[in-house]
Amino acid sequence: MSINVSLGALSLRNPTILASGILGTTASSLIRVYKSGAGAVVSKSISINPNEGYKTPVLIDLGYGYINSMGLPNPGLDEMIVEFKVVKSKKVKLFGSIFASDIDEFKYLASKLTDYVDALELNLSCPTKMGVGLEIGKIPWMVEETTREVYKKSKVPVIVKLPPLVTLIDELTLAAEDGGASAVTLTNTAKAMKIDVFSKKPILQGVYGGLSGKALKPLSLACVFKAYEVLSIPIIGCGGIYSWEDAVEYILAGAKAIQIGSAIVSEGLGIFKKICIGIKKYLEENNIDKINDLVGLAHRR
Amino acid sequence: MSINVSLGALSLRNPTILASGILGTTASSLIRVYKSGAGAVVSKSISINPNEGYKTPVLIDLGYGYINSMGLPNPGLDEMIVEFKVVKSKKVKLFGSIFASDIDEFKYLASKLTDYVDALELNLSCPTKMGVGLEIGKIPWMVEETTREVYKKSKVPVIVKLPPLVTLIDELTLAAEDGGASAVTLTNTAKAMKIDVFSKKPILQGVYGGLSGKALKPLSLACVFKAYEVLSIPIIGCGGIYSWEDAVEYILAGAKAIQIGSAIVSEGLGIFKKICIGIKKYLEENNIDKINDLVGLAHRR
Amino acid sequence: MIVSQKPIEIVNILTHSNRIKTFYLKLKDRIRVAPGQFMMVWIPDAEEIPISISYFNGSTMGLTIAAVGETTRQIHKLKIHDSLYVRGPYGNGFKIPRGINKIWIIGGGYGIAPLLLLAKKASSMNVKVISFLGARNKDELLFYDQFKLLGEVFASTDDGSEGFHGDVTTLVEKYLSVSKTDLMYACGPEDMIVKLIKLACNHNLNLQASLERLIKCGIGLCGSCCLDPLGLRVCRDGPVFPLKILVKLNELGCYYRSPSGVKVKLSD
Amino acid sequence: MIVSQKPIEIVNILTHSNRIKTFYLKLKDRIRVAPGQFMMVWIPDAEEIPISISYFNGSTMGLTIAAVGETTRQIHKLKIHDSLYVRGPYGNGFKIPRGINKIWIIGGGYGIAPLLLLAKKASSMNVKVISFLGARNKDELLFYDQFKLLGEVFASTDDGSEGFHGDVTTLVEKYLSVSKTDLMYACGPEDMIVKLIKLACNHNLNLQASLERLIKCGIGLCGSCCLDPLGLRVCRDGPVFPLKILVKLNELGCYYRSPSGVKVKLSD
Ligand SMILES: Cc1cc2nc3c(=O)[nH]c(=O)nc-3n(C[C@H](O)[C@H](O)[C@H](O)COP(=O)(O)OP(=O)(O)OC[C@H]3O[C@@H](n4cnc5c(N)ncnc54)[C@H](O)[C@@H]3O)c2cc1C
Ligand SMILES: Cc1cc2nc3c(=O)[nH]c(=O)nc-3n(C[C@H](O)[C@H](O)[C@H](O)COP(=O)(O)OP(=O)(O)OC[C@H]3O[C@@H](n4cnc5c(N)ncnc54)[C@H](O)[C@@H]3O)c2cc1C
Ligand SMILES: Cc1cc2nc3c(=O)[nH]c(=O)nc-3n(C[C@H](O)[C@H](O)[C@H](O)COP(=O)(O)O)c2cc1C
Ligand SMILES: Cc1cc2nc3c(=O)[nH]c(=O)nc-3n(C[C@H](O)[C@H](O)[C@H](O)COP(=O)(O)O)c2cc1C
Ligand code: FES
Ligand code: FES
Repeated sequence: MSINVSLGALSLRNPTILASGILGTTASSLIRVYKSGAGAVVSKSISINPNEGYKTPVLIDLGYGYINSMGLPNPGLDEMIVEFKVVKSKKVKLFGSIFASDIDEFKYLASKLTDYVDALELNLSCPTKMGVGLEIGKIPWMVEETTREVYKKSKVPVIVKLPPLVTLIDELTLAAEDGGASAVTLTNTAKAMKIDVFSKKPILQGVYGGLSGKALKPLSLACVFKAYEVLSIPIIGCGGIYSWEDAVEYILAGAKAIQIGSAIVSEGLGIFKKICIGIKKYLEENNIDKINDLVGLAHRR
Repeated sequence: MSINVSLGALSLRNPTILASGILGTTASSLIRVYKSGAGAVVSKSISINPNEGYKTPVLIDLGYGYINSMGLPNPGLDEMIVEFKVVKSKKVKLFGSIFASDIDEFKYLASKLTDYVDALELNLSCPTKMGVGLEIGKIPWMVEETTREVYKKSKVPVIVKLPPLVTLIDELTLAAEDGGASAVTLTNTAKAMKIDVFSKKPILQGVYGGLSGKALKPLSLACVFKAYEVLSIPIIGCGGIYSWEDAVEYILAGAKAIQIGSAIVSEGLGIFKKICIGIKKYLEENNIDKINDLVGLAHRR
Repeated sequence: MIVSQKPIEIVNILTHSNRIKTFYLKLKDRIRVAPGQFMMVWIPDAEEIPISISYFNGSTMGLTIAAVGETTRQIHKLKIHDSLYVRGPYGNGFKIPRGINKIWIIGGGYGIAPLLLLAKKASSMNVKVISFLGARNKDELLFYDQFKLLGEVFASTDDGSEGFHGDVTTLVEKYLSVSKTDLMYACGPEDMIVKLIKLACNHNLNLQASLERLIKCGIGLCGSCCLDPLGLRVCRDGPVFPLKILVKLNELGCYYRSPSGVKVKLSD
Repeated sequence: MIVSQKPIEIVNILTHSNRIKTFYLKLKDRIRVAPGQFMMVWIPDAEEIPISISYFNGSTMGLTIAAVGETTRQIHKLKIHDSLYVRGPYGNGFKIPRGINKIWIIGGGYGIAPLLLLAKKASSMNVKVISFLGARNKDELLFYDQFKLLGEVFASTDDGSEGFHGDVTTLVEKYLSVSKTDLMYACGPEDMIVKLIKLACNHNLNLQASLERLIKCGIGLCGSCCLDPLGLRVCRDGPVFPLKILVKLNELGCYYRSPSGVKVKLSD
């Protein structure tokens, strides 16, 4: 029973992937997560120049999920390349996530990073920064154009990460496909907020944050299910995956691989291995040979 | 200390309202909820003809919210008018919620119901039925046109209920305002789903359902906050309100009144009174005279 | 409380008749059950339906199900080691007030099933239990022997195959001429309940009765099980109601609501 | 565990010096605290920062805070009955292995504060505690008298106003020529920790030390507190690390990461 999967030209030892922005700024952290069992790791989203992100508080724990407004902190392209070289020297399957405020920046980032990563993930869906995330990711033609320009500059597969806009997700994912994406990651966090009734102010300095974790799962899963009906390229599911059951739900909905973020808090870094074991057992019990045969089964009528 | 509020021409004895579809098909149930303390009650969404809705299971309890696919069951216009007459005979503040598959139907419903209700609420946001909810509510011009036509037929204020599409909510609410809405209700449930890994099928017969309760709150609150920055008409907050703190968060974000649905399960029908008491105490402790002075305070910088 | 639909293994099946079976489930979650509460029961490709709990010992739960339609017939096809999806328990359950010495338990059809847990509880509280069980035939006098272990039992069958040949309410009425009780508990067809309400009023007896209406959500949210004229919910405020409420429920015996909410007349 | 930012009333404030205060909070939630764990502390319009727990009795929590920058200065302006927003406790805390008889506790500056809980716990386990406390001046020898009640205390101050005039590590080094210990526990400035690691290696002693790095999320999610070359998180895998880990942390004493993740050299 093997649980390796291929996403187009990319092949992974297993379908569990560390989601972007989770423990992903330093080489040592990315290597640690890969060693703990992930099939691949995605870096923190990178910009050309260093970015401090928002001031704390940047995280609200709701008990059933998190709202974060990290604001995409990262040390910038040059420093990240230094880290990536270390990561690649350890034969880690690495996706480089990038964000930018215009297409030229995206092109520049792609052309610089393409030599150091196994795939590029375009973050077109960050709900906290103006003009660099959702502002692109909610408009199909912008998704398509951005994807296409990055695709032209990239020697490695391009993955497009989109927001959990269930009602628009078919158009958005088709736009990514048309632009040349090898896969889509569904989804990033949902735009959300919380207000402190005592000070009468939003808690997060950036006002809005991104909802992740358990609360996000029903939305992201619906996105995967809906996108699977129109797409030809593979889908990577992401949002509130805490257990093998959650992972299998995404696979049945149409995902070929899955990303894990928030669950690391409660489940620890052992989650990658635990989910792989659970999926293996499930495949065995259901007499299914490989993950591929499970993908999208929930669409049968 | 009074906590009555006015939504344009409508005045309510308090800002708590029973959300549509919650216990709202029969006169006796609506009267009971009003007597238990709600400032107003919204009926189940009504169509011209009787509608059975989806077969069970129609509800998934996530522990931190619900996914429902009732599918808008209702006994149809004529039967509902019979019930509404009973409700109005008890001097209950009643909003009639309506849904339809085209503008002519909406116009017909509005013209027939306008004599029996204190306001009409247009449900342009049901995530489970094709062609009657989200399909309109995600497109600004359709929201505007539908609102305008209903507005023309209605003698009572028209409230437009929209989906939790945070990224589009400013355009959608402005469209409702331009169409003649007296208020907007933000928000309905979010399109969501769950798959049973054992049978490998979506649990809900309608595949998709609507996410409500705690998990919805961060999204709905962000909608209210964002819409408040562009709107002139009042906002009614809705989504995951379980306590007076939740209610105050919505008011600080910009809501003048709030609707309660899912919380009835865990908090019981006493929730309307409990929230009113909490808001009163909060106003006192903060030396604020009336709810109006609290509306939108979280926008101060 | 099991909040969400999840499959639970069937460890035993008791076949009472060709129409009624009891399914025993082994629960992993620790839950508490009051007599009269119900579970929402589902299997994929069928509907989710309310079924009262007829047995519970802390880890094994019994659900006694009459095959009356599509879903219940599907469930009847299940074998040991298959699974039922359940969530619950929901509803309020029967109450045994302090100071009660003697109760009558009146069950009709599969309505007998949930009363067994009640009889056991009353018995354990040293309350004297007299049971009146009515069914189509001897086989459907559910848990007949178990009721006998807990006190005196009077049976009635439609076909006369056991006990009184006729209606269980007639049996109760007859017995009323020789004895009295502190409190009657009833579960069964609506016309039986309606007759018992009248009987209780006429003889100045107290009564708790379990009612049925269309249950969709099971948790008091959707309103499909509301009763006129008080707007009470069978799934949440019930299924068990005391006499002082029962007498006010003017829709009882007259009509119920269809899945759309349209009133449907009860022909009788 | 208090999961989300929420205001907790300050019931007492202890002013140690013009730079350091201890704030006592009355908690309503029941939580458990291990010595060495920290809270994320916030007040509106300022930042949320990690602060170790210096006192805990089940319902009252003490947080000892040095005013070193914008947020800590804001917090210092608070009065009794004002509130601090806290979430936590987070991190792993110090471990007292079985069979340990004698420990040395070495604190520098506000790093003394979290060690008081540790000294109390060790003492209650009949472990002999010897404390080495270093501070700028006598006033900042935090909880000096309380440490004395728990065992022998050696003090050092930068200005010589109490005890040894100089560095606390020098004090420890001197004492090492006359005595030994099973285990050293340390909290304080990074250069102090680095010196103690060397000392521990040279004298074949064991050591647990609490480290500081930029904490943003506090729960092991964002990666801003990761240490090279193992990718360990101060907020989750730490803040306390054992010697066998400490010796591998080649960034210690050399650099830390800025809010963007850029390496910043530690000049020393
Ligand atoms: C609180 C409560 C407890 C119950 N306990 C038991 C029990 O212990 N054992 C048992 O055999 N039956 C019990 N029932 C009845 C049982 O739920 C119905 O027999 C079952 O739903 C019929 O499903 P079906 O698809 O097989 O039949 P259908 O073909 O759907 O219908 C057969 C009959 O059942 C009624 N019914 C259908 N669906 C529902 C529903 N969701 N809620 C209520 N009535 C419905 C219909 O109106 C019809 O009269 C209980 C009902 C309620 C409300
Ligand atoms: C696990 C841990 C426990 C701590 N316990 C205590 C304690 O018990 N008492 C105490 O007084 N201080 C403690 N600190 C240090 C305290 O968090 C910083 O002094 C505080 O964050 C400074 O905030 P500021 O805005 O006042 O200063 P700033 O002006 O922001 O900075 C002053 C200094 O603090 C550092 N700093 C700023 N923000 C953080 C942050 N989020 N995490 C780590 N360092 C930061 C800066 O790099 C700078 O060197 C602890 C730190 C950590 C990591
Ligand atoms: C603290 C934090 C930081 C994140 N940073 C990024 C980021 O830099 N780039 C990105 O594409 N997504 C980022 N995300 C989104 C995650 O990659 C993921 O899409 C989302 O959290 C949903 O998955 P989860 O529910 O498993 O956490 C971040 C999420 C969190 C919680
Ligand atoms: C069981 C159920 C039925 C609902 N039916 C309707 C409906 O008929 N019309 C409508 O506009 N909204 C309907 N809703 C949405 C609610 O009115 C409300 O907008 C939503 O549940 C969010 O609020 P809550 O989190 O307080 O439940 C329904 C929600 C639930 C849970
Ligand atoms: S079944 Fe939904 S309220 Fe009773
Ligand atoms: S502060 Fe976020 S991982 Fe440690």
